[in-house]
Amino acid sequence: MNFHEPHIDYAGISPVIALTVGLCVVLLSAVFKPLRRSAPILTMLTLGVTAGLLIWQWDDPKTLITGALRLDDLAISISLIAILMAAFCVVLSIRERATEEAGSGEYHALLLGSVMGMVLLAQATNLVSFFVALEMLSIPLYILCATNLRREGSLESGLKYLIVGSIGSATLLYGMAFLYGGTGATNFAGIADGIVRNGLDGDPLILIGIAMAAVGLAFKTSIAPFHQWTPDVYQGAPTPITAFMAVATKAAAFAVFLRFFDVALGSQLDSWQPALAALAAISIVVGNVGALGQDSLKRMLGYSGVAQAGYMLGGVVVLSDAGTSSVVFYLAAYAFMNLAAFAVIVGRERETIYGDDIRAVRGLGVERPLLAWPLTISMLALAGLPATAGFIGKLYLIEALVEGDYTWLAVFIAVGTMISLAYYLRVVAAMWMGPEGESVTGATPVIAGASPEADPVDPEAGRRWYIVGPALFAAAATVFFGIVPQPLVEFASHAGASLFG
Amino acid sequence: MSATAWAWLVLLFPLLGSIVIGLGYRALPAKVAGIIGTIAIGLAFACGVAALVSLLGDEPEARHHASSLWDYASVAGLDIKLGIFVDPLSVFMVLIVSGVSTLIHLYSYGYMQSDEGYHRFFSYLNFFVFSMLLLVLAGNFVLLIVGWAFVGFASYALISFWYRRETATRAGMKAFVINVVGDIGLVLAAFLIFRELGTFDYGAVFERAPETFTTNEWSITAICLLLLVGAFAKSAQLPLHTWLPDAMEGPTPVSSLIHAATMVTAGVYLIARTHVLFELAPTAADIAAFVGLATLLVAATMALVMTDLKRAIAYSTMSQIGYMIMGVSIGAYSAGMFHLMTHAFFKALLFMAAGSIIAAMANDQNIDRMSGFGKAMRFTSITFVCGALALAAFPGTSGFFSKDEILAFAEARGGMYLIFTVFGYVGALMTAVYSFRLVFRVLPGKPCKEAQELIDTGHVAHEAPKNPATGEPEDTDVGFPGAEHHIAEQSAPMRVAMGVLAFGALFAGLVQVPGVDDVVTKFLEPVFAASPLEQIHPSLEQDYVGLGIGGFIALLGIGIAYLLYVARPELPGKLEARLRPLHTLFANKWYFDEAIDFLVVRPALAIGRFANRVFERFVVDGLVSGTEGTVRGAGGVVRAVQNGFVRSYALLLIAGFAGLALYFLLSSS
Amino acid sequence: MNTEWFIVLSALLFATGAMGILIRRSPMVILLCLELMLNAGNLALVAFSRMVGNGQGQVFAVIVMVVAACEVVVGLGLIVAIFRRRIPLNVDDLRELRG
Amino acid sequence: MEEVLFFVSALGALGGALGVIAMRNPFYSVLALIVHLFSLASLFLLLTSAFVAAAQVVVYAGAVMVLYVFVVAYVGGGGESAWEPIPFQRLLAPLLGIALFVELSVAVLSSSLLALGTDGPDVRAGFGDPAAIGRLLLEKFLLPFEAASILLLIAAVGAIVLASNRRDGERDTPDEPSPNREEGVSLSP
Amino acid sequence: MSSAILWMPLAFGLVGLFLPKRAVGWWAVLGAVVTLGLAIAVAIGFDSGSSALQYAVDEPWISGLGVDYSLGIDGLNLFLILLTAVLWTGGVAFAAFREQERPTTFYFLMLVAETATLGSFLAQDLLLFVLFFDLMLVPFYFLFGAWGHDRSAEGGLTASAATLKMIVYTLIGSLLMLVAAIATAVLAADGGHLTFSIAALSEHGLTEGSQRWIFWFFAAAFLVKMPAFLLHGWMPDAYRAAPLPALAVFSGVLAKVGAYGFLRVVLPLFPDATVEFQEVILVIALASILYGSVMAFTQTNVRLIAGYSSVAQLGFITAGIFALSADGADGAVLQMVNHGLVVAPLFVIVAILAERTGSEDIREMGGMALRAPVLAALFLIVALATLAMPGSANFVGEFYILNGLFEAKIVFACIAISGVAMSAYYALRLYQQTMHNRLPSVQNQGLLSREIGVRDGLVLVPLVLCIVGLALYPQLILERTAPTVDKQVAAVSGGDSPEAQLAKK
Repeated sequence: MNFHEPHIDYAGISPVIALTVGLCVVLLSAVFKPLRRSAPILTMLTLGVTAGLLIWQWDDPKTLITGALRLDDLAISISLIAILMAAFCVVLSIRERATEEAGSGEYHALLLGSVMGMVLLAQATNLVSFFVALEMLSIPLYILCATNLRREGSLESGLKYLIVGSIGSATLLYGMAFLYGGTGATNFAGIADGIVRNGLDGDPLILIGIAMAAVGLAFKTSIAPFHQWTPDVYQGAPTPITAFMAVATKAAAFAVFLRFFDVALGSQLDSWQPALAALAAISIVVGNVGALGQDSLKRMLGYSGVAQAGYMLGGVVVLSDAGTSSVVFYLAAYAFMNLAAFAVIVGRERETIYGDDIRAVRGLGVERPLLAWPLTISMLALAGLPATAGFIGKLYLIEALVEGDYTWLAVFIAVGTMISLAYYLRVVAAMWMGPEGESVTGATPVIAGASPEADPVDPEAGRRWYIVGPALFAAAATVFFGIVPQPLVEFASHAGASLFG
Repeated sequence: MSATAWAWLVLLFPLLGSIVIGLGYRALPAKVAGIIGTIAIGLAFACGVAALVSLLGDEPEARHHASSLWDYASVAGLDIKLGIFVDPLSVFMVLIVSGVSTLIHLYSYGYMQSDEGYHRFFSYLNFFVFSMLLLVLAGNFVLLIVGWAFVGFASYALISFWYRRETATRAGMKAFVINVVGDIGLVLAAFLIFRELGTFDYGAVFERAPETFTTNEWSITAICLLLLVGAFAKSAQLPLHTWLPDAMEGPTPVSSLIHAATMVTAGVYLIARTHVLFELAPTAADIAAFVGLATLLVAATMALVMTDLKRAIAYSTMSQIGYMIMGVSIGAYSAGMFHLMTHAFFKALLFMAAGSIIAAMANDQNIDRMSGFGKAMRFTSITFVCGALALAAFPGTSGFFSKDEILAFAEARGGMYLIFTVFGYVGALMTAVYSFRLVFRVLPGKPCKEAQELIDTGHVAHEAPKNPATGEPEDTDVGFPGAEHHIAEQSAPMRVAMGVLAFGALFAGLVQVPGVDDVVTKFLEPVFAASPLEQIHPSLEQDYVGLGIGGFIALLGIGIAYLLYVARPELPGKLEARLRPLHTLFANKWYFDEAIDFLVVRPALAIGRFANRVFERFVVDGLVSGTEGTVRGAGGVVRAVQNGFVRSYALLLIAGFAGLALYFLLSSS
Repeated sequence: MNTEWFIVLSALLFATGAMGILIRRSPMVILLCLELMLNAGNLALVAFSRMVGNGQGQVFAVIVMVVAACEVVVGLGLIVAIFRRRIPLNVDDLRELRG
Repeated sequence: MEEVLFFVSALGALGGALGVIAMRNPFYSVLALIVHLFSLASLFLLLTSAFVAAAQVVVYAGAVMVLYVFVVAYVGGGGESAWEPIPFQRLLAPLLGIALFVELSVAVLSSSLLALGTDGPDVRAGFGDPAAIGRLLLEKFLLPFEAASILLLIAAVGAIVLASNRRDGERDTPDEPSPNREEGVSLSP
Repeated sequence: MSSAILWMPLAFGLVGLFLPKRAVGWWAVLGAVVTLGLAIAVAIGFDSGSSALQYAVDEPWISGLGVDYSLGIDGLNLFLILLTAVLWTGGVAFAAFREQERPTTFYFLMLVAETATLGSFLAQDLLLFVLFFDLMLVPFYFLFGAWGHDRSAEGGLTASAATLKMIVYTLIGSLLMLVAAIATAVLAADGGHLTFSIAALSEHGLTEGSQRWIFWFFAAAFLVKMPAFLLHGWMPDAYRAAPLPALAVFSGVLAKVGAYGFLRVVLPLFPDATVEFQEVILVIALASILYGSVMAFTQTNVRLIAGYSSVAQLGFITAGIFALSADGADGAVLQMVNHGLVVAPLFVIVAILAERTGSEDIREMGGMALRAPVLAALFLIVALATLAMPGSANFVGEFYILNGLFEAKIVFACIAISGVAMSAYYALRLYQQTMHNRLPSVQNQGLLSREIGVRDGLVLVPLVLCIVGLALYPQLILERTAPTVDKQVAAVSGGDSPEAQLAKK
């Protein structure tokens, strides 16, 4: 048997290697008692190194390991977003109940695993690595969602996510099987030629394959009607994890969405474009109306996430340089906006007995201005009001849509945004305009405060650096990129160019 | 100094006076304010005279000057300058206005003494004079409108001068709104003029009008009718007259100045000023004349039955203005202006005298309660009689000549215009009757309580004044004459004012006696020289026949009045009983108020209520809540589907996939 | 033997698995149904791999097996955890999160 | 011959699948799945992919199913109540199942891809044998292969996190046995 | 210079965040005054007669998206900027004379609002305009919501509910406008270099078809902001909730941005659509005039009287713009300034009255002139200006508007003018009910009738002086605005200048 070992560009896969090493180290740290405390630091270190290596690879696209991966600016930018979220997740996880439940080492190891899945997914150019990466992204999340073992909600969210998620990936797999069958290739480029070679343009086999792949990805990006896990899982999971997956999962999934549908299925544009546009419209509507009147902030953000995914899908639909860039930009902006919000929620969860209920932020403007401002800014940004990154993001998307002759979808975005004001501003009102009378740490609320599920209250949580710091940073970034968006636009346009340039 | 320079000064002094008094309402002592006010107007009159002189200085046909200070608002082709137009007509008006005003200021100086709102009063009064002068001197239609509105406002402010009287404030509002209607008429007229002639400037307009318009073409007719709307509203002609009687709520000097002598005659001036246009639209002119005639008669009938002294005089004012409108509309310009002048004198006088009496009656204006003031207030009653004589056109008085000149002109013009002569005389008869009705009811006979007191003590101490309309007590601190009220008769300034006017009322007519002299006509000649109607001149015979008839009618009327109210006092009651329906009609002012209330006010309020109660709530808010409801409903559906069963999530997911797959299958080739 | 036969069979299995998830309430059985769906995918992969005559599909299938195993492990772990919390093992009872 | 084998194992696979979803008791479902897996393995053999078949038997029937049996034995296989709380679920589930099947088969049968109608090209010997798969794994699919291994590691960690009882040990053995416990005991061989 | 004006308030606001509570109010006043000073300097240095942009700034901002940071001043916005500066000075000062809760935030928001408003006037880049247009709302959302009055007791809405209604309602328009703006730029560029510069966009026009829908998207935004008839649903609640200093500037300036937008954006960019839909907009404007007036004289709440009266006024302004004749538009611009100058003091007076009576219902007021002659006099002037008394600049504005309308669409003019009569009624009614007549009740007479203090005088008198000054010399504004305005209109009316229009006569 003659065996040609594949050429491996170690520089190219260095980020993945770094993650792997880090993962193992963190895992070991869990075993040796003295190292227990160090897991977060090690994780941050790993993430930092990975980020550094990724930035080192910036603007130097290359295909790795016999076409399994492609490391280009799109992949890098998405990976960076994921890593950013992970880093903040680590910070927010300090003193988090879930970390203690799961054990700091394991917890962070799983987090790193998920990040690794995202990094790979963002680079995947081959069905197999695509599938594996997707699973490597999801499985740790299934676990992490459930890590707050005392809370029934946490377990529930884990199981729900696992079941529905597995259906999603099974569907995706089946779709991949069809595409492979149709084209006899597993790497994206090969699929593209195969379609042409076998004259399968618009062939049912391929189209069903596309449909199934679309379902799988739509599920991960929580596009309606495949979104239903989102609110439940967001609400049930430990808040830092929610913060992490809210953005990172979307980011990675959108990356592969763009790459797969552009490189592999670009030729079938006419058949899938309208379908995806319709999906986008549906999830804009569903997400926005669903979020109305939600009392749980995390749940509300879950629904709003559905809507936001709808907006971003618009950028995928038009399948253009501008579209891709706008998606990346929006993801980056979305990262900051969400981060600010979740940081505040974490803080309030720990210092009040209301959990993530909207009552927890009532009168925040007076009580904790340093938390109130970030949450306010993030809400306004999510609502797409000017002078925030959210506005520029919408602007970018809408511009891409109009250029791609999808103005009606742009109008949908506008209408959706209007509806969204109702629930975003409800939070703002609760913070600033709420009746001053009732104090937040008042009588025990209706929700099971005294039950064993209740996490201990830390009345100072709202002042801790690891809460206020991230919140302020994210809010500042949101405003900064709202006023000086140029750098972020550059960043995003690189990503776009890497796919189309 | 040129005539225009003087004219600017004429405008300046009253304005200054008003501002100074207004700002110094705390600093200046009351008397000083009064003096300043009076002097300011006096100076205005002096400047007016100066302007007259300098105007007489130049050639008759060169006797019109325009002058402007600065561009008021002239872009995009509109040429609106802050400009005045001086010609005999405006100077004539200036003299009447400032002259009479001076006297009335003098009168007020005494009359308002015990009034708290002294400063306010004089400030307003000066402002009024300024506005009126602005009105007559304005050099273009826009400025005319400005002056027009200013006098309207001044009249509003002075009518509701005692602003805690609900009746007064309501009357003021009425006057103002009706006047605004008039303003709108003028504004539209101005638009139309600009649209046709491309300018607002008098000079340009009167130049271009003849070559632009053919006689009676719709646009010029429309212009004139719109101008008439303004004129009628201001001059209380039918049907826009209802505000004038109510305006009597204001202090008597106001009634005498604004609502008798000057402002209400603005309509007459307007028609005279724009006679060029009216001659191009004879139809409009005739309409104006007929309205004038109608007003003349209707008002006279009402004056016959009014028991409220001031209101009766107010109606007679309406009726006299009817004469003037009629006159200027049929082309008797100088005659109309002449009557305007004489009327200013005797009507102002009448009001002053009435004012004194009313003051003595503690603001009770009901003539049924008055009697015997002849003995009580000699001077007043003499002047009152003078005024009445002039009003009744007693031979030799000013009214005698001025009124008959109009009627004679109508006769001379002949044709259908004879109607005006005939009915004019009918009106004259009624005029004589009602004017002396007042005289005979108030002056002779056994003194009433107040009069008696007056004879005994020389002054009366009234109980706290009450609003005759509603009977509620006036609160004297807003400036209502207090309880301890010295009778006006004794203050010198008032006597002077009344004396001068009485003289004017009796002898002003002598300035143009047919065949003897015609000062006014001569003076106004240049203004109307161009007009073809100017050629019409009643022959001397016509004049004298007219005068004869007029004199006879006047005497007849006075006789009738004597018969009714002195010789056989029971007769009026009988007549009243005999002519009940007619009397009720007259006494209720021909139900004009009711009609307007029914046609305009109620519908407006009804619409308002509908808009408020129904439209706003159901349509406007419905728009909002409807959308909101739909969205929230959709939210409810979404949340219902989110039922927490993981299996139903799976179901939806697979269903979604099935749907998507179906779409793709159908779209596959 | 025609490839179509295999694919249709796999489709049938796939549908069966899906249906099972929809009607069964025990998390264990649901996991089994997931296995069915994945296996259906595997069958399709292998069949196609035979059809197009390259081994990639088979490799894919092998890796899918690994993935499936992982899912099963995690799923069972969750089930145990839930059992520990003394929550009845019935997915219909896990609906604290809804709305 | 081939046909017979196909139909037999197809029936086995299908029967197993139906068994999984039909059996009231999880324990039997597991057994049904094992049947299903074996028949799949034979189908794989028909498709000349020995390695996959072998992996199927070893990994699944060997490892995974054993795990299943343990867990079922631990938690006990509670039967399900026949009552369906979700409206229409009973109705829609089969319909959707059928819809899926129809759609997928239509896609395949109506495809213009000629190869579908064939058994595929006759391949040289050693197609799908461990060596071939191995080479592919180490050359073309090196990365997924490695990734899969890490994935396994992660899954293991996850299982520990979720199932381990090093914290709150008292929760390990519930003070009063949970209802479906005896059943589990009775079932465990 | 433009930039200086634009950012000055914000700068002061930011510094103010770090000042002690007592000082911050006066600091804010200082900021407003400095801005006013700059604005006046600009106005003095302004070269009247030229229709070109002056003090222009043009820097690329988001080159990737073709958005520039470009500001500029011309006849169209010069006086609106001045107005903004004046009113904010007044409003902030008025607030500074009173106790505010959470003053730091309050004044910060006030100044942010000023910057945003100035921005929307200064912006010469379509997207920048949209951005500021939306941004304006944010500070007012907080001001109204957090410092507003809860009317739920009186069967109204809570402050936050009212403001939510307002912001959602108004953003409906502006978000659609965002789409429309982008569409405009993209379609105009059509593949070429993408730019949002208004000047550049007006060069190459859009096709009739796209103009149609884009026009309506913009119109929606502007009409809601004004607000126009049927789109004013947010107004009553918001006006009742708002704190008066904020409301004064809000209704004084923000409403104008809508009208301004028509002149700045819609006319030059979508001329065909403008002509096509002229009647439709005119009908809406007319409806606003009549409906606003009718409502105004049936209301008894002073805020709402003022609110509906400005609906009517904005109706006039819109009508003037869509007369599509030079004089109409000139009048409209003049009227924008006038109305701002009138309505702001009106609300200040409302505040003063409310302080004396403890109520905002005219049925519970009256007779105040007795002890407060100065207040009465000032109020009288404001009231007369409100009803566009001839001799006031408001009259000149309406005169121009109606004259333009009269030439363009005579029927509309004749209907519109009836609004004038109604305005006379409601303005005077407001004045009389509060200042004249009897005192409604005995017990609170002393409270009722009190002269305004020197401090309020300091706020009110200058504003009234502005009114009087303009009344004497409206040309001041007209001659500076006319060149630009006529240019904007000429873009639609087929480029015949006013002279040419005049020549037709």
